[in-house]
Amino acid sequence: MKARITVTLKNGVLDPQGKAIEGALKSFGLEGIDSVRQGKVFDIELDSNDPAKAEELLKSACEKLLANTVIENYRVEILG
Amino acid sequence: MKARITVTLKNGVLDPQGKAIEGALKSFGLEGIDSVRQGKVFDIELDSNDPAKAEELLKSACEKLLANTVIENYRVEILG
Amino acid sequence: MKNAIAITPELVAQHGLKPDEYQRILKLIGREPTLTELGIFSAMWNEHCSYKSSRLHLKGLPTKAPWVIQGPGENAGVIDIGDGLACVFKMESHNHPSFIEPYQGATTGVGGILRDVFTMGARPVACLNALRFGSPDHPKTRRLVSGVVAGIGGYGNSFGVPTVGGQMGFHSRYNGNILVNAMAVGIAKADEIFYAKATGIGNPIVYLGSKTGRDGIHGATMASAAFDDSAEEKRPTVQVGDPFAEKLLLEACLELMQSGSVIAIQDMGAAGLTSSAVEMGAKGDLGIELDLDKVPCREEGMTAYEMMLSESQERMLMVLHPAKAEQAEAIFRKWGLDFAIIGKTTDTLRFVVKHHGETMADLPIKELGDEAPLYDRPYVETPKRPVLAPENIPSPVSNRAALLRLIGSPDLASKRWVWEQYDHLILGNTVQQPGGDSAVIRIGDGPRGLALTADVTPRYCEADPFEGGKQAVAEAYRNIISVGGTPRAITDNLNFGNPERPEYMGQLVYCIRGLGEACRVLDFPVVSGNVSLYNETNGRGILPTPTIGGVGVLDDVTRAMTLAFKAAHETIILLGNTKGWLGASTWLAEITGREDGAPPPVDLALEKQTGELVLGLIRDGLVTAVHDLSDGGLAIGLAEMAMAGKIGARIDHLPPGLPTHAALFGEDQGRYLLTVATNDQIAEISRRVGTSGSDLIMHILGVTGGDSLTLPDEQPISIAALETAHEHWLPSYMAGDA
Amino acid sequence: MKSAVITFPGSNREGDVIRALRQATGHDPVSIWHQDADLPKGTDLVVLPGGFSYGDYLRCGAIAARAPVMDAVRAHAARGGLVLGICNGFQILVESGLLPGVLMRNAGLKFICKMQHLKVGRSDTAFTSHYSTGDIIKVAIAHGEGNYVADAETIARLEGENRVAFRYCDAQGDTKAGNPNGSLNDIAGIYSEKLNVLGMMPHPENLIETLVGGTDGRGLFESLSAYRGAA
Ligand SMILES: Nc1ncnc2c1ncn2[C@@H]1O[C@H](COP(=O)(O)OP(=O)(O)O)[C@@H](O)[C@H]1O
Ligand SMILES: [Mg+2]
Repeated sequence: MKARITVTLKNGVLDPQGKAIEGALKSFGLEGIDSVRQGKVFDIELDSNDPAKAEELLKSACEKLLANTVIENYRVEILG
Repeated sequence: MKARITVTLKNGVLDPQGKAIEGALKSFGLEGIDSVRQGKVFDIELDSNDPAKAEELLKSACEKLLANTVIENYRVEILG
Repeated sequence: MKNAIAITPELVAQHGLKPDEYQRILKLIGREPTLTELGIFSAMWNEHCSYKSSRLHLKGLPTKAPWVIQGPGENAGVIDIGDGLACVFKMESHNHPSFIEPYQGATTGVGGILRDVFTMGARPVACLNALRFGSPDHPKTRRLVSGVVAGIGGYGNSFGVPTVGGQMGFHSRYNGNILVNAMAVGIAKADEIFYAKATGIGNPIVYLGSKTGRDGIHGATMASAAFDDSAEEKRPTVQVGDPFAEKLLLEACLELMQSGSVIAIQDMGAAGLTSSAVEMGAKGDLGIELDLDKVPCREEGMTAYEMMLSESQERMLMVLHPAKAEQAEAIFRKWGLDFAIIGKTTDTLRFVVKHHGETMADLPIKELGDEAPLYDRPYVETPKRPVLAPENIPSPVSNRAALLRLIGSPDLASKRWVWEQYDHLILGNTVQQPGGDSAVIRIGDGPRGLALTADVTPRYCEADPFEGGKQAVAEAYRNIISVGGTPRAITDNLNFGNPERPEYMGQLVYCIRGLGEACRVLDFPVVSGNVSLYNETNGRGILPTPTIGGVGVLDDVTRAMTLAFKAAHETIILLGNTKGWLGASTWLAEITGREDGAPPPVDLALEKQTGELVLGLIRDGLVTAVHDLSDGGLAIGLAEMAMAGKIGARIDHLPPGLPTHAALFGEDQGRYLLTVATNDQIAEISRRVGTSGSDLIMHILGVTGGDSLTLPDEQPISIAALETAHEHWLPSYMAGDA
Repeated sequence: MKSAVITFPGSNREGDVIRALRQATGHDPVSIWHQDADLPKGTDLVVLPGGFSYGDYLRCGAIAARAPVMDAVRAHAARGGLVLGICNGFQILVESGLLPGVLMRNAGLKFICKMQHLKVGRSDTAFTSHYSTGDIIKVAIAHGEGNYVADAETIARLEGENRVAFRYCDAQGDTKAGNPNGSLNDIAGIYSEKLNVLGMMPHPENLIETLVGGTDGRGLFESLSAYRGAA
């Protein structure tokens, strides 16, 4: 089973990385880019066959480790 | 218009961070983890209303900067 | 001006203002404040900005000396260090944010203190940090240590300033409230210091740096969010640091200052635009008018309230010479930073804030600061503890075992795991890296240098706030002396519990008295500082922790002294009086599990005589190594010198008349270990001690040599075994194995 | 020996390398701003200093590698001019394609600053003539992403062409034991094919004085100072 976790910054939280990338893209003359926000993905391969259980465990992994829930949101997708 | 770019490490490229997270997840009792690979997402807002043009623009952003194509793959999704 | 929102008692309370404080506001302005005004008052009158609980007592601290250029009251303290140069430094806490989000809390703490230093025109040359965590076995501790250390490194390393020293300790009283105190040190020309005081009427007020977002608008936001339908999810109250932006801000500010266009400058720290603008105006007896439409914003639809209270990082406010505004803007554009003229100075002594053509605030500028509440809060003195007689505390283990245990205990174990994550070498001037008594950095190409240290022993402060306060200053003094520096001035970071509880207020009051007393006697004034109150865990205050950041000057860094044993066959001398003081000692806590007893007293007059004598010995080349004694006493001091030099020692004599363990592990104050190469030099030292006219005594303990440390009547302990014990604990704890 | 040091936004060890070059050559290198399009005429050596260019956001060195001045650096290298990239400079060289491979997060996932021993790979280059092959020198490291990774083919080529400039080792010269960051083959620095471009993670510029840690880094700058053009 595969799963993907996507962790993104909450709205309104400063994203220095996104800001620097945005600036760089603009300076390369790539017109039409308004804003960039950077996040993380984790692609996970699992042995398990129980999607519900896997999802629950991955959520707890997000809470404990993968996401900094003070400033980040996360999403768990079981890709089957 | 909004778009999301996902940049992931190519197969076979060593991912120290992914490895570390893998170890940590195992220690949370998440059984049957085969592997974790970490990647990046960029959430981008664009001026344009032309999905084809936007996609082209973003592909060139990936080639020029956002992905290191020696070790990374990228995917562009136009979210509308 | 119209009040769109009724100011209810709930709203007042949510802004942290007491009913009588609100009455004071009503009296001051003669009408109900607008929401924006209420926010401004809450920011200016909170504990952090107004020092309302501590101000009265801080007045007692000595702040003057012939070398002090600027004492407390500006962004940082400034002292003259000779050669036309000044040292600018300050320490500040970021305790609560670091507990909520350790990485970002620590980074923004470091960023804030660096800004305080370069706002004054100084280029930062070093950082230090003093950290207090909960008990190692508390489930949160490991994650907090790892996040805080990574955050401090993450900011300083990228900004490009070496982090050269600090302190780190553990105690269950910090379980729910860790301490993160960061200190920054900079160098400027003594006659080119910049201040916050605005001058001239009609001069432009310029906003520089990063854009303003809704960062760190604390509990108050929740209150205001209800009135703002654009408010989205519950906003996080932590800010994110951007060391890259700050590095650019530093370079741009220093370039701008060089260009001669800056009249006044103030960084936007706590209470952001509000406190920076009010301070610039109030100090210069001028009014300030701001047009918030001009403020560069990161988010859409920000209200005046939000802009005035935002704590977005990496921002500055300046008053510029109008003729030079264009040149200034060019410098900022070059560094890719925002630059906007957002207001002007006026002759009205009013603080006026406009937004969308409406006046959102119109307040008397001087009174915002001057009329802030001032409390003489009730306090009680901590009851005196009995002095423990060493004879009554037998040792349950051998001294050899005790030494190995102590040297590997959380508080005394090597902090290499921490400082190896800090770039302590950048700038190429780190003469003594972390691991010694003080860090030593060279200034420019030398020969002048600085000795830097951060110290406090919270368990002494808990046992006796007055003596503990004295001791914190004395230890900083001693650490500077030990490397051959002349102690010059301190910055203090007073971390205490809830001042509304008389016992914690008493700790604050007596610690401050102790600090003041020590500063006076040691001629070691306070030039900057910070107070952090309401630090508590489960309703119980933290250990009282007045962290002292000490700065000393070395005329010639090539003559700096280190603690490492230098060669075999050198004589080891203990200077200072030993009574075997076990009360409140590390030995007592680690080996017997007791934390009672009165702490060791500090004889300040003797401290000064001893310090001056040691400085003379270093200056005259009579000693080869110097180390002051602190936690763990004589045995730990010897072990540290042996490990640093990879040379052993044999100790044959201890101060007489004491149980051996008390002589070895007692924490009597004012003591140094010295090594001496020749008999003539020993005779000269003995002569100087004899004629010092005080009660100072010295003991010849033994000689250096071999590859182990041998204590009286004990099997030798190999240096390798000491090192293993010393270096093992922290890395294995962090790896989750301990 | 005419040298130029490039400053990118976020560079922070440019002062350290300028000092090292000044001490070795007796004069100051020229400072170049990242937006400059050209290098001064007659430049022999271009240095990309350490730091966190653009905050090291995205990937270390990625944004700086695309700065205007990098075209001039590429042209300079193509002409056989000397290029030295230290730490972030190495990361920029790799991102700009002037050197192969990538620098990933340290295996321990932590920033490491400490004294570090290196083994000198060869002493017949413009950068190392003042060392002997196999010398063990002590310099500093200070990086979070110095874990050198390349595909097997690239590594084989680097090794086959003797292009590993420095390897991490311990005080006794044991490379495996001294590897601080997980780099493949304990690689601390590599040369370009023509040996005129050197990228290295460690900081020789911080080891030029007895007072501040030691002088083992001086050899590199003295080698460069003695360099008199491609023979
Ligand atoms: N958080 C830290 N950051 C940097 N250096 C630290 C830190 N904690 C401890 N150190 C370093 O470890 C050494 C020992 O610290 P400490 O035991 O507090 O010394 P002392 O007893 O001389 O005050 C000092 O050189 C100090 O600078
Ligand atoms: Mg000491």
